[in-house]
Amino acid sequence: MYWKYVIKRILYACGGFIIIMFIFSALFNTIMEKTLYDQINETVEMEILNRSSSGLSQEALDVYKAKRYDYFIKRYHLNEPVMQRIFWRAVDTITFNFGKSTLMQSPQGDREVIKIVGSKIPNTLILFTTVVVIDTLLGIALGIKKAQKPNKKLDQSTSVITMIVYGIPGWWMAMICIMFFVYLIPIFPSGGIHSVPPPTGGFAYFLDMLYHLALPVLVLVAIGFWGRAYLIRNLVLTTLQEDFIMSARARGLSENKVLYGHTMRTAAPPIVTMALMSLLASFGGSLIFEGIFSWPGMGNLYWVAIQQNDVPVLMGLLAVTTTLSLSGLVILDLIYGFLDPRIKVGGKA
Amino acid sequence: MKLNNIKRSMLSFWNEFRQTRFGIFGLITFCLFVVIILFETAIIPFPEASTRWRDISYWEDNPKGAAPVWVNWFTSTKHTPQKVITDVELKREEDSGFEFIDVVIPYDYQYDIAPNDIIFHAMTRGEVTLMISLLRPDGDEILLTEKSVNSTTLRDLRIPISTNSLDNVYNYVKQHESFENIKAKPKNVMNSMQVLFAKAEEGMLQNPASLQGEYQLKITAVILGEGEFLEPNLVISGNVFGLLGTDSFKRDIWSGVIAGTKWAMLIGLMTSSLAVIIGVIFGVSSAYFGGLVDMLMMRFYEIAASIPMLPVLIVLSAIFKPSIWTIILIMCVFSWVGPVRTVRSIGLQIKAETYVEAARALNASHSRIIFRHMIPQLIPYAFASMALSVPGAIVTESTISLLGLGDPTIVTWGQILRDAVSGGAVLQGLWWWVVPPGLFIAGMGMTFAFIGFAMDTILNPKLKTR
Amino acid sequence: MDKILDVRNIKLHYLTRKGAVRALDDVSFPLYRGETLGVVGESGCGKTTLGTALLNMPTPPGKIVGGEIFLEGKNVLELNERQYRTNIRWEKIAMVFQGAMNCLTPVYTIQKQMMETIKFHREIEDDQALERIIKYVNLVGLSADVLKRYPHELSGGMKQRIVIAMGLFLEPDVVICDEPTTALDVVVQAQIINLLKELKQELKLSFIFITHDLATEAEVSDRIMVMYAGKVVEIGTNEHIYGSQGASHPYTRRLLAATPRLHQQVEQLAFIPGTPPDLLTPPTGCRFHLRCDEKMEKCMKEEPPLKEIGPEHKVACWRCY
Amino acid sequence: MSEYILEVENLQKWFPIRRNISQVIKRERNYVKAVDGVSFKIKRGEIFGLIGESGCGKTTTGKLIMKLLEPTGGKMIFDAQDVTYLDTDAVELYKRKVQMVFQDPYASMNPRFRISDVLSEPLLIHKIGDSREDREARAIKALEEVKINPPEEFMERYPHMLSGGQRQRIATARTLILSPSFIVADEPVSMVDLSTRAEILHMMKEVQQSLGLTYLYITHDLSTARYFTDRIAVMYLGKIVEMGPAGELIDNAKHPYTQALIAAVCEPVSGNVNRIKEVPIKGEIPSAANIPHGCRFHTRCLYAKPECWEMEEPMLEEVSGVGHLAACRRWKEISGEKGKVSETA
Repeated sequence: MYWKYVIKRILYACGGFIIIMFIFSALFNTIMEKTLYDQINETVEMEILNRSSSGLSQEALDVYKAKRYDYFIKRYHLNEPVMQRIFWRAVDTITFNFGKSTLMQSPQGDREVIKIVGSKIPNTLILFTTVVVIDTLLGIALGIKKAQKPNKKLDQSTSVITMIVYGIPGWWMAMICIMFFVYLIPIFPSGGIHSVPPPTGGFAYFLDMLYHLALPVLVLVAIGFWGRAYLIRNLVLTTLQEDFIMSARARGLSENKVLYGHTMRTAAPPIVTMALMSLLASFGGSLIFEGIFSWPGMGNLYWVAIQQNDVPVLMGLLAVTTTLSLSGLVILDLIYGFLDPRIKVGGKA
Repeated sequence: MKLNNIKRSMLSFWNEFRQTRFGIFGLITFCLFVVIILFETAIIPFPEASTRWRDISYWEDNPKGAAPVWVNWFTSTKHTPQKVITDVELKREEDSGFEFIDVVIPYDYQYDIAPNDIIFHAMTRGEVTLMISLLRPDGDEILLTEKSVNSTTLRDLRIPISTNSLDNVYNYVKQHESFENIKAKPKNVMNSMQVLFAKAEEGMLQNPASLQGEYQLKITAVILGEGEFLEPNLVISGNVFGLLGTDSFKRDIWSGVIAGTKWAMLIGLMTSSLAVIIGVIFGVSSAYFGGLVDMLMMRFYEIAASIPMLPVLIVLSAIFKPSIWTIILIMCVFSWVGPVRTVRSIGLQIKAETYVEAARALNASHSRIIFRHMIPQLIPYAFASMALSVPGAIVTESTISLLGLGDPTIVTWGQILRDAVSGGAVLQGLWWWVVPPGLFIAGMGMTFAFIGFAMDTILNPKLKTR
Repeated sequence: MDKILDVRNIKLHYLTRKGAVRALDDVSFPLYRGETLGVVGESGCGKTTLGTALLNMPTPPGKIVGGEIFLEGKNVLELNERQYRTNIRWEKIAMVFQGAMNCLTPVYTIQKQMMETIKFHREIEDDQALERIIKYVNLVGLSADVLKRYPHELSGGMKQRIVIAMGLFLEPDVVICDEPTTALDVVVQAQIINLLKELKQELKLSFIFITHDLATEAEVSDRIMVMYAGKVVEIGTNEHIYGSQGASHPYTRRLLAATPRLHQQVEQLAFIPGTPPDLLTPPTGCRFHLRCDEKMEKCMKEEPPLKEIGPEHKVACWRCY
Repeated sequence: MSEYILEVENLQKWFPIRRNISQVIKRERNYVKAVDGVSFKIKRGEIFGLIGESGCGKTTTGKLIMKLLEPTGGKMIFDAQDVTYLDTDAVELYKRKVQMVFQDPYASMNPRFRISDVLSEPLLIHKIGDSREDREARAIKALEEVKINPPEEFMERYPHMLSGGQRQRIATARTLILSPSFIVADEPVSMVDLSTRAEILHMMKEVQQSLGLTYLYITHDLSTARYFTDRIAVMYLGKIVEMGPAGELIDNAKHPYTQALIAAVCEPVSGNVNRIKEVPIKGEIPSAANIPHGCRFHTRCLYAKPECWEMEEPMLEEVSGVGHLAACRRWKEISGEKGKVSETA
C-alpha cells in the first residue's frame, strides 16, 4: 500500500534526523557549551545592570546574581554529566530550540536563530528553483537532441563541453562574470536581491528582483546545464534501446509520441530525482556562490556566521540544512513512487 | 594468480580506453600536471613560495598588485617589468682608514610607465655610510639619498629608493615644474619614481612624459673602520611582474599557483581514492553478505548520505581549524557514500551471476568469491568514479579555503582566491589574481573529467553505438 | 490462393565497423490469406531480423539494402517513413515481439497504451475504442479489469495475451509472432498456441510464426519456411516438412532428427556438428556445406537457388533438383 | 554399499517472507514453501529426472542437494552418510563428490577467466595438484574426457571465443576434474541451440557411462527428459506428485497434472495443425506462499471432487508394478473418466 510506504519512509527519515542530531551535538558539545556560558554571563550581567540602578544593595545583587546564574545552569542542564548534556543539547536541536545568536540579527531585528535562518530560506529557494527549472528544461532539450543522434557531431562536441566545465567551481565563474559584466561592462547589478532602497510597487519590485536574479542564474545555468544534458542523454539513450520503445514504434505511433510520450515519460522519474537532488544540494552546497553575489540566502548566512564566529547561528543553520535535505529526500522518494508505478504498488524501500 | 587476473582486466580496459580521444587528451594534461609537480622548483622564480607564502619579508621587493608581464604586448604604453640586477662591479679604494666602494649600476629604461620602486640591497657589517645618486640620460645627476648603518653582524641592508628620496626628488622637481603644479601636488603625494623617469620639463609632476635611455645608479659606500660591504644588487620593482603578476601582498601568483598544484593533486587523489576504496568495500560487503547485514549497512549508508556534506565540513573546519590532512580525512568521511549504491547494485548483479554460484558449488570461500570474482569486475568502475570525484574534492577544499578555514601552513588555489576576494580583486579588476587559480582548478577538474568520462563510456555498454 | 504478402529478394545488412553482416540475403516468400507461415532456424539465422524487415524497422545499424515487399500487390518499401508508419505498421502488419515482458511501457496502464494505439490509427470515440479493446481482451481470454493495471502487475502469460490482443485489435492483415511462447511454461505455452489457433479460425488472419522450435511449428503452421544463415533453404507445407516422406533439405532433416520426441523412445538423437557461419564472410557455395554430410563438389562452389521441386515446395539444395 | 547413492526424505526449504508490523504483532509467520516435503531415492549409476514448471521448486531442490542452500527440514543421505547438516570440512569433502552443471554455460564461467583458469579453479579451491603443470595436465585430461580436441588449443581461450556446445562441454569438464560420483545438471541444454542440444546430451551420457556417474537431471522439458533419463519425478508446488520409470510415466501417466503437462507438449509430426489441443488443466499456478489445502493441485484439476480438498494431502502410492508412484486419491477413477472423454471426443 502506498500510504504505508509513505509512513514508513517518513518514520525512517525522522529516525535518521534524530541520530544525526545526536552526532552533531556530541561533535560540537564543547564549543556550544562555551558559547552558552558566555551567553548566560551576558544575560546575567545585563539583568544586574538593570537592577543596580534601582538601588539594591551589593549583597542582594550578588545573591540575585548567583541565583540567576544557577537558574540558567540548570535550565541548560550544564550541571549534569557530559552524556546528559549532549542528550539535552540534541533534544533542544530536535525541537528546533536553537536559542539566540551571539551577534547576528534577522531583518526584523530578532536574535532568535530560528528566525534569522528562516528569513533566508525563501531567498535561497527563489534563486535555486529558478536555476534548476531552467537547467532542467534546457538540459532536456539538449539531452534529447544528443540522444537522437548519439556520437554524432552535436553530441560529441557538447559532451566535450560537459567535461570541460565539469570541474569549474560556480563561485569562481561568478567572480569572473561579476568582474566582466558588473565592473568592466556594467550591465548587471553587483549583487543583493534588491536595489537599495528597493523600488516600491509590486511590479517594479518584482522586476527589480528579476534584474538582480539574472546574472547569478545565468552563471549557474551556463555551467550547470551541460552536465544535466549529458545525464539526460544517457537516460534517454538507455530507454530508447528498450524493447517497449521498439514495440511502440512498431505500433505505428508517431516519433514525437514515442519520444515524449513513452521515452521521456519512462525516463521522467530519474530526471525529476536529479533536478530535485541538485535543488537540495544547493541549500548547503552553494555556500560561496551566494556570498559572491551577496544574495541574502542560507549560503551567505553561513559565510557571515563563520566570519563573525556566531556559533549558535551556525548550529541552527546546520540543523535546518539537515532537516531540509532529509525532508527533501523523503519528498523525492514519494514523488518517485508516484511517477513510477512499479515502485508505488510494490512499495519497496 | 590474483594479480595476474587483475592485470589482465586492466589491460583489456586500457585497450578500450585508448580508443577514446578525449580520454587520451585527459591523460596528456594529467601528465602535464605531473611534470609541473615534479619540476616545481625549476619553473617558479620563488622556490620557497610553498613554505613562505605568508612570510611578508620573502615578497617585499615585489610590486603590489602588478599585472603579468605579457600585458605589455597588448598595450601601447609599456609598463616597466620587474628586473633584478645582481651582476655589478665594485671598485674598492682604501684611504686613511676608510674604505670607499663605488658601484655603478646601469639600467636601460625603455618603457612608458615608470617602475614602482627601486630597491637597493647589500650585505653590510660595521659602520657604513651610503650615498646613492641617479645619473639620467639627459645628464642630470640627482642625489637620491644618504644613509648610515651600523651593525655588528653581517646583515641585509634594504633601501627602497622611492620613500627614501622624497626630499631630494622634490627639490629636483622644483627646478623644472611650474609653481602652480607644485602647489597642487605636495610632496607626500608625489610619486618619486614617476618624476625620476620623466622628462625634465614643466608638467613632470602632473603629467610626466617618460624619458627613455640609459640610466646609471651610482652608489658610494664608505666603511668606517672594520666592516664589510658585499653583494650589492638592485631590484627594479616594475609594475608588471612575472608570468601571472602579483597580488596585493606582493606575492608572485605564478609561484603560488604552481606550488598549489601538488596540494590540489594530493587533495584530489587522496580524498577520492580513500573514499572510493571505503565505498567499494562497503558496497561489495553489503551486496555479498545480504540479509540482515545488508539491511543494517544500508540504513547506516542512508543516514550518512543524508548529511549535507559541505556545511558540516565547514562548521567542523570553523570550529576545529584543521590541518590539510585532517581536512582530507574529514572529506573522506563524508564522500565515501558516493559509489556505494552503484557498487552495491553491481555487486548484487555479479553475485546473482551463475559463475559465482558455480564457484560456490565448488566450495569457494567468501574471500575467494569477493576478491577473484567480484572485485576484478569492479576495478574499472572504481577507477572511473575515483577520477570523477577528484574535481569535487578539489572544489570542496577550495570552498573551505575560500571561507578562510584552510590550512594556513600551505598554499592552495582556494587560498589564493580567498586572498583575492578579501583583497578586493574582483572590485579592483585584478583579474590576474582571480583568473589563474580558478583556471587551474578548472583545468585539473577537466583533466580528471576527461579520464573519468572516457572510462564511463567504456563501462556503459548500453550507451555504445556501433 | 490469394497472396496477401509477397516478399521478393529482400536483403537486410547490418553495417558494422568490420563490414556488412548479411543477416537477410535474398529472402523471398509469399504469404497467403488466412494461413500461418512458420519460420524456423537456429539462433542468428535471421528470423527476428525478417520480422523487423517486414515492419521496415530494422534495429540499427541494420539497413534494408534491396528487395520488395508487396502487400496486396503494392510495393510498400516505396512508401516513405511517414506513410509506412501511419498506413502499414499495425494497421496492416502487426508484430507480437519476443519477450512480451518488456514490450509494454512500464509507466502506462494497459488501457492507456491500447487506447493510444487505436486513437492514433482510427478516428473513433473513446467509448467505441474502449468497447473494441474490451472485445479483444476478452477474446484472448482476459477480463476487462486487467486494463486498469500496470504491466508489472500481470503475470507473464497475461502480458503475452495482452500483447497478442494489442497485435490484433486493429484487425491487421498480417500478424508476425516472434517466439511468442518461448519464455513461457509448457502449460501456458499450450494455452497460447491454442489461443492463436482459435483466433486464426475466428478472424481469418494471416500469421507469420517465428520460432526455433520445430515441434511448436508443427502444431501451428500451415506452411514452414526453414532459414539458415540469412537464407531460405526450404519452404513447404506442414505435410512436406513433417509428413512421412520427410523433409527434403539435409538441414531440415537433421534439425528434425535432433528434435526429441515425447511419445517414442529414441536410442540416439542426431545432432549437427559445427556452428552456423559468420555472416560477415559467408562461405562460398551452399552456406550449409561446411556442416552437411551429403555435400558434393558443386555445393562448395555454386550457391543452390531456391527451386520448386513440387507444388508449394521449394528447396535450395543441389541434391534435391 | 547400498543400491542408492542419494536418499532424500521429506526435504523442506521454506523461505520466510518479510512481515509487516501487524503480522509481527500477531506472531504470524509466512513462508514461501519452495520445497515442501520431497522424498526420492536415486540409484547408483542412473539418470534421475526432476520435472516441473518454473517455480515448482525443482531448482531449489537441486541447490539443496548441492548444499548451496541449507534445508529447513528433512533428511539427505549420500553414500550411506547423513549429509543434511555438515560442518565446513565435511562440506568440502562432499562438494568434491557432488558437482553441478548449470543452465547457461556462458554465464557459468567468469568472462574474464581463460579456460585454463576455469578448469583449475576447482583444483585450487580443493588444494589438489601441487604445481601449475600438474593442474594443467589434469585440466587437459578433463577436456579429453568431454571430447574437446585438441585440448591444448583451448586452454588459453576465453569463454566468449567458444560456441555454445563447446562451452557446455567445458562446463562439464570442470565438474569432472574433481572426479565426482554425482552430478546435478540444472537444465543443461535449455539455452543451447537445438542443433547442438543432442550433442551435449550424448556427450553427457557417454561420460556418465564411462565414469559410472549418477545424474540428477532437472528440466522443464519432458521430451529431453524422456530421451535422457531413466526415471522421472514430476514436481508441483514444492512436492513430487508422480514418479516412475521414464517411458512408463510418460506413456501411462496417472496424475492429472502429469497428464496435463504431457498433453501440452508439442510434437514435430504432421496433422496437428489447426487442431485445438485439449490441455486438461485450468487457472494459473497458485503462489508457493499460499499452498491450497488438501491435494495441492485441486484448484487446477478438472477432476477434483470435495474429497480432494477436504481430506489430508494424498501420499505417493504405487500405481503399477514397475515402481510407478502417484499422489492422487482418484487416479483410478480419473483413468476411467479420461477414457470416456477421449471416446466422446
